[in-house]
Amino acid sequence: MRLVTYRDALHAALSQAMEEDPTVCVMGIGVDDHKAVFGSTKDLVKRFGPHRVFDTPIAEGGMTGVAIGAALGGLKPVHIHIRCDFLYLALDQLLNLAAKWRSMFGGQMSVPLVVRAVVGRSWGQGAQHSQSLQSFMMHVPGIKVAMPTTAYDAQGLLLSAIADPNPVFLLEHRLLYELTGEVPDYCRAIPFGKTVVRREGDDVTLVANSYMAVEALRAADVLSGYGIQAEVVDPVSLVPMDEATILNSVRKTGRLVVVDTSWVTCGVSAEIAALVAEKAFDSLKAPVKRLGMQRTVCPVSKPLERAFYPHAGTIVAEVLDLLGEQRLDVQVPETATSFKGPF
Amino acid sequence: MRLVTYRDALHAALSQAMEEDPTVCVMGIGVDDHKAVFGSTKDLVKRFGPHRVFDTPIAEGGMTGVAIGAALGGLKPVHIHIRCDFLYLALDQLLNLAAKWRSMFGGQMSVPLVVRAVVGRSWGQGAQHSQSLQSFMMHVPGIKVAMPTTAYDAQGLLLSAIADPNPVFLLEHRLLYELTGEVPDYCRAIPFGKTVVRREGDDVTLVANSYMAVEALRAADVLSGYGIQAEVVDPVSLVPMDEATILNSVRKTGRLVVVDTSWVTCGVSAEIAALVAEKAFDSLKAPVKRLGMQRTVCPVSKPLERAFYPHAGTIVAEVLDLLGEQRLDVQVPETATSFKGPF
Amino acid sequence: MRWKPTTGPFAVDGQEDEAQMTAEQGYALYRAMLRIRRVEEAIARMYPSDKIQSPVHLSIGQEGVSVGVCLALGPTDRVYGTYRGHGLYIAKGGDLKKLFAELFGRVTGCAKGRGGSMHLVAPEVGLMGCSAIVAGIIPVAVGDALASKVQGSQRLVVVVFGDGAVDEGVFFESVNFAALKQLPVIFVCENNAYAIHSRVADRHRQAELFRYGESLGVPGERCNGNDVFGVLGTMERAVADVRRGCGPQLVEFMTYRWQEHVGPNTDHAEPYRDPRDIERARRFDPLNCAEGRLRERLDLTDDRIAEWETDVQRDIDEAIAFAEASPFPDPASLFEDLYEEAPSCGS
Amino acid sequence: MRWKPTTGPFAVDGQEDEAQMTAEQGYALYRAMLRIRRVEEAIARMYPSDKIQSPVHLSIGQEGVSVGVCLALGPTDRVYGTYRGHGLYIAKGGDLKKLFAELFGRVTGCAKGRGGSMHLVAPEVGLMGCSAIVAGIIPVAVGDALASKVQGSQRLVVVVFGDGAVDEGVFFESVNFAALKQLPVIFVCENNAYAIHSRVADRHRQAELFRYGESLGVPGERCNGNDVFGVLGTMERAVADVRRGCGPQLVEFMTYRWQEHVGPNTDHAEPYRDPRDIERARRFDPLNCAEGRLRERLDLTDDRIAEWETDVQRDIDEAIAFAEASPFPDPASLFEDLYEEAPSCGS
Ligand SMILES: Cc1ncc(C[n+]2csc(CCOP(=O)(O)OP(=O)(O)O)c2C)c(N)n1
Ligand SMILES: Cc1ncc(C[n+]2csc(CCOP(=O)(O)OP(=O)(O)O)c2C)c(N)n1
Ligand SMILES: [Mg+2]
Ligand SMILES: [Mg+2]
Repeated sequence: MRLVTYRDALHAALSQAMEEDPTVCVMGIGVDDHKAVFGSTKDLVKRFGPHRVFDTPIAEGGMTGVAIGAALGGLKPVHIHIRCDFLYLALDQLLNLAAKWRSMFGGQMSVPLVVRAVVGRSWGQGAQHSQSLQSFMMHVPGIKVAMPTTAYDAQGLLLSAIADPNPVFLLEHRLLYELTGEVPDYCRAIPFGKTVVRREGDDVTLVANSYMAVEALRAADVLSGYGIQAEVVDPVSLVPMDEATILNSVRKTGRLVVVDTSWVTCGVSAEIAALVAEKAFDSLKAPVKRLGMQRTVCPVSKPLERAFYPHAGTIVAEVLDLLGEQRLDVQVPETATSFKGPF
Repeated sequence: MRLVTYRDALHAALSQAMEEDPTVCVMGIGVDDHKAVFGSTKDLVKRFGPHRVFDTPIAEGGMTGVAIGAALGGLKPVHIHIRCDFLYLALDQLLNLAAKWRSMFGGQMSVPLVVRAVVGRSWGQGAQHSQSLQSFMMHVPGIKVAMPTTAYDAQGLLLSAIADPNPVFLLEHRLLYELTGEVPDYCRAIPFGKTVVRREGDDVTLVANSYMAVEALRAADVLSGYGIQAEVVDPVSLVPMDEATILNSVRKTGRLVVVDTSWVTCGVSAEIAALVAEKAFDSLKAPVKRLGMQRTVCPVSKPLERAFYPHAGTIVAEVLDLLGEQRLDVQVPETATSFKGPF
Repeated sequence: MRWKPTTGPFAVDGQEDEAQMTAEQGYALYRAMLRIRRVEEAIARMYPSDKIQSPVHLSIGQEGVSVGVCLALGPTDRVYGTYRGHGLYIAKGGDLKKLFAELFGRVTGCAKGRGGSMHLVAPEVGLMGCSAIVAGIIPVAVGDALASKVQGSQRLVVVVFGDGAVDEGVFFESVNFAALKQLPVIFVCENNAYAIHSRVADRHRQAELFRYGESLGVPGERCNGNDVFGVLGTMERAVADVRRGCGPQLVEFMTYRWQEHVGPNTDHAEPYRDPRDIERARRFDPLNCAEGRLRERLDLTDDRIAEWETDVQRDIDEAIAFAEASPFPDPASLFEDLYEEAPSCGS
Repeated sequence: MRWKPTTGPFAVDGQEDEAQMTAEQGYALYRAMLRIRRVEEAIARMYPSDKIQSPVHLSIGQEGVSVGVCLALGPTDRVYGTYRGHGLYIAKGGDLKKLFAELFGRVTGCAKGRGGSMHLVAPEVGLMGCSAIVAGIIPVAVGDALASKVQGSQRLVVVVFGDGAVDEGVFFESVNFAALKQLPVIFVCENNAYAIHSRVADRHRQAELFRYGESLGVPGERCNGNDVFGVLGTMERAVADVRRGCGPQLVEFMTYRWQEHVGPNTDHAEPYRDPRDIERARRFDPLNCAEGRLRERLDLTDDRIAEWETDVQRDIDEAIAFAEASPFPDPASLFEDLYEEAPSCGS
């Protein structure tokens, strides 16, 4: 095992896939420049040439269509977007074509396409550079969806996505790029459809994905100081989803708080809350709770931005509230992060 | 009161709004042709002229932007789409601009835009002419969303939408256009944010919207034959949502089945199930249940299409299952409808 | 017999290069058009029976385009089309049995009954798919051409779309990318005068659609789409250019939609139509024009035509019988084919 | 003093029409550019202090475009822009205090601290909004122009966007609709050589962006964006044409981005830059060029410049002081301003 950053894990997976399979190509705005999508595509164009690693015009709709066609034509495109927000422009292609192609044409063809996009939380990214569209990709059947949290996930799921004959959407988080984690020396694909228990506990289940899993783990640390043992469950793979692991946890703890990177309404947190209310109802000892971005437009100004996003502090507060504990003294320090802008 | 079709109710609301307010204009593909969007814009171009009622090029993204700009410039555009599926192309404009404009710019300007779209269920509309995007509009804050079910709703909410200074999305259903209902002689706006109890009952709450409310009422009829009284609750206005009426019903019945026109995952049915599990948990006597389109691509072939959509029969089955009643003999006839294609 | 491409609307000028086309080839063009016409007529006739429970967009009057385009292509070349896809499907060589089975929603259909009329497909003959979102499939075709170029393949891609598709931004994005990468793709705009009920002039100030790629570096040409020989000639030249590596091309074929936009009927009296256009279209029916030409230049006889009619009718009858005898998909198969099974991986 | 518009890149040719511009007007152009330059420099200097906690896209080197464009407009004319909006905001007359307050995230900012650097707005002077989705705002500007035409207003709309925006399909959709309806809108493409690190030639085979409206019926023109007098002249003519009802126009101004795409620094050594371009840009710094011209033709003295510098510096200092003294928004206000209250209706 090696200790690497999330960014390097993505990079290693891409490099390895490109070495092993000459049909893999990487496309998207800036994939071949010196910034290399936060470093995740660094030097790939030097190693594999501009036919396999290329910049695109700024045309998310058209270029997604091109990626779909390239996939039908025999390539395995990995199409990268430095902000998830730009994908609204690609939804017609992704959801009317990529997601439907195989079924609509009776199962004769598949679209082996990988779309990577990055969520841009904080540093004043504001209204249009901070969104997180996993629920859209989940709502419409036909695309596999994952949000890798650790370097291990990032590497394994990117490899798995590339090997998959179906369209796959991987949603990464900017605040995870600097974090390190262990990965195997030789990158190995990890299968879709696994929910990961990040920490065990008996008192409450925190289902939290992507960067929210990091905050949930911090919250769990704080809570354990108060004698509350939170189990942190990360549905890394959202489609297909490993429901059993989530349900088993709730069956054990009887309590659920879901924390997602996006808004709550019709989001992942609604889905998981509904799932539990459907399938683990009898184990529930308390109402389910949902946390996500607040129901408004993402503001730039720091105090508003801080109030807008969920974090360890709001998770702790929610859990305490759920357990009926009145602890107004709880102080959860803000996440120490070396992260700064400008982008 | 008068008895009119849904189509005529829409038409009356549009005519009246255009007469009363010279800034109201109607735009969209085919609004001025002889088919007139299933008749709902009939003769408006003759009465109000081509400056106020105009066809557009087939460019949902750009034309939505034009509608937003026209709204900023002092008009009140009603932009119509004969199929909701085409709106994937407009989501960037609707969700990155219209929804955010007011808040992102500190509340100085509003975007008084109305978007009407139609869901195209059945008669082999297939993968790309059958979708229902309410959950997308709900997920992202900033747009009001309603799905009028009756002629009364259609007329009142369309008037209300036009009078609203904010962007409003009205999602209509093709199978409702022929249905008749009572409307006031002089059209009156009805406020957003009301959930309607369509039928009272004590045993189970069916939350069902749009055409699904019609099927839920049919299901309730059948169920009452077995001594089961279902309360049918229609969240006509999805944003803002009148949660109290839904919660009160569940507090009374203790049981919930949600039926939505779209897919279940991260959809309206997830949202309402989650809401109830959060806020009426203590009243729940049984797991919540969700029904919607099946988790696959909408097929054309009749037997598959029939299995794909929820209808009175599946609702009845779900309720019986929830109540633990084994009644394999229940036969729910298919909805008799004069509706036929080709479109 | 190979006529030069013609440019005037409905004008025909094809004295040259006759030697290059054998009688067989000339007949093949005619027979493919005849096949499309008779199939479409059969569909229109049977539609009221509700055997076809999905929208149909017929291509009567537009046969020259599909046939001229497809017969200029080789077997490994690929085509992408729209919901108005019956003509393209037949011209590219799609199986008639599978077509009717698809229309009837049977499991033996070309898309197992899942796609219906709007989503025809026949990858075995290079028809990769038809989509019902206007213009959406254009960049997909470009992507396939990108793959062809990256792979060093000879495969060429044609995407056929209507005059409405050039309204959509993705058309320009596609043309620009194809130009940038000099991809082996031909953009075929089938201008049938209307997008639903909207004329080109209702949607564009500048109605020469073939020029829409010019400023992006893609040359364009406008031709009479009702002259199948002219369509073939134009396409053969374009195909040769593209294969030589000259980069993408845009061709606009002028034709006319006879039937209503969707459905089995005509709607000639509706206000969106210009009676003169209908008159002109009648005069330049692609099937009649080709027949006249073939009678004039080759030894096309009534007997031969009658024989072909019989053949087509027999094929149609067989296809309908096949479709009717085929089972509907089992509702239990609803969830099949959403995903292809992924290779298993470690852990 | 009114020079004729120039077309050669970086060439200046402006002998004519001098009488039409007073010294005051010439000075006003220079002073507006100076103001932008000094504000941007101040922002770059203070950025490491983290007082500005949002991305900044500076317009140093591009001042000629914003200033020449905005000074050709009347007070009721409207402008829409991008995330690279500081220059446009200042040129259109936006308040400097509100600008810095916005950058510092204060409630006194032009968007109450909610928009930040990327979403400047000043409706009181006609800057309707700036958006961070490339090209997305172009059709919005067209819609505003539609409203103007429907209302019979004299209001004209200008939308300013980068060379990257013409990649997006919505640009073409917008141009087409503006042409169709002959709307009073001017499309201003500010070509600063790069979209992030991608040159125009990396994204287009045909790099004359001003021609992208041609086949849709919108005439285009390319001008030196570093000659503020030329920009003004070009815009005055375009504005006059549009007001006369000649329909929309597209103007491409050639300029150069000095700073990195986003952030306070320069990145001149990065491989995406051509050193010759930097060299050329240095020679044709819009501020220096204008200064030279004004010294040559009008009685611009060192003293006067020094006075203007002092004025600008004072305004900046005051604006920063104002911003620093202003409160942050109350977190309790998070949900404000999402919707405007609707008129109450019956039931
Ligand atoms: C994106 C999108 N918008 C609107 C529609 C509705 N629609 C279906 S066909 C059509 C007209 C297309 O006209 P054209 O491209 O000329 O093709 P034709 O039907 O004439 O063959 C429209 C607007 C659609 N299918 N897709
Ligand atoms: C739709 C969309 N895609 C991608 C981006 C990322 N992005 C931000 S700025 C930019 C380059 C735009 O270049 P240009 O239009 O030339 O403007 P400039 O920055 O040079 O002023 C890109 C691609 C975006 N903001 N929006
Ligand atoms: Mg057409
Ligand atoms: Mg640029």
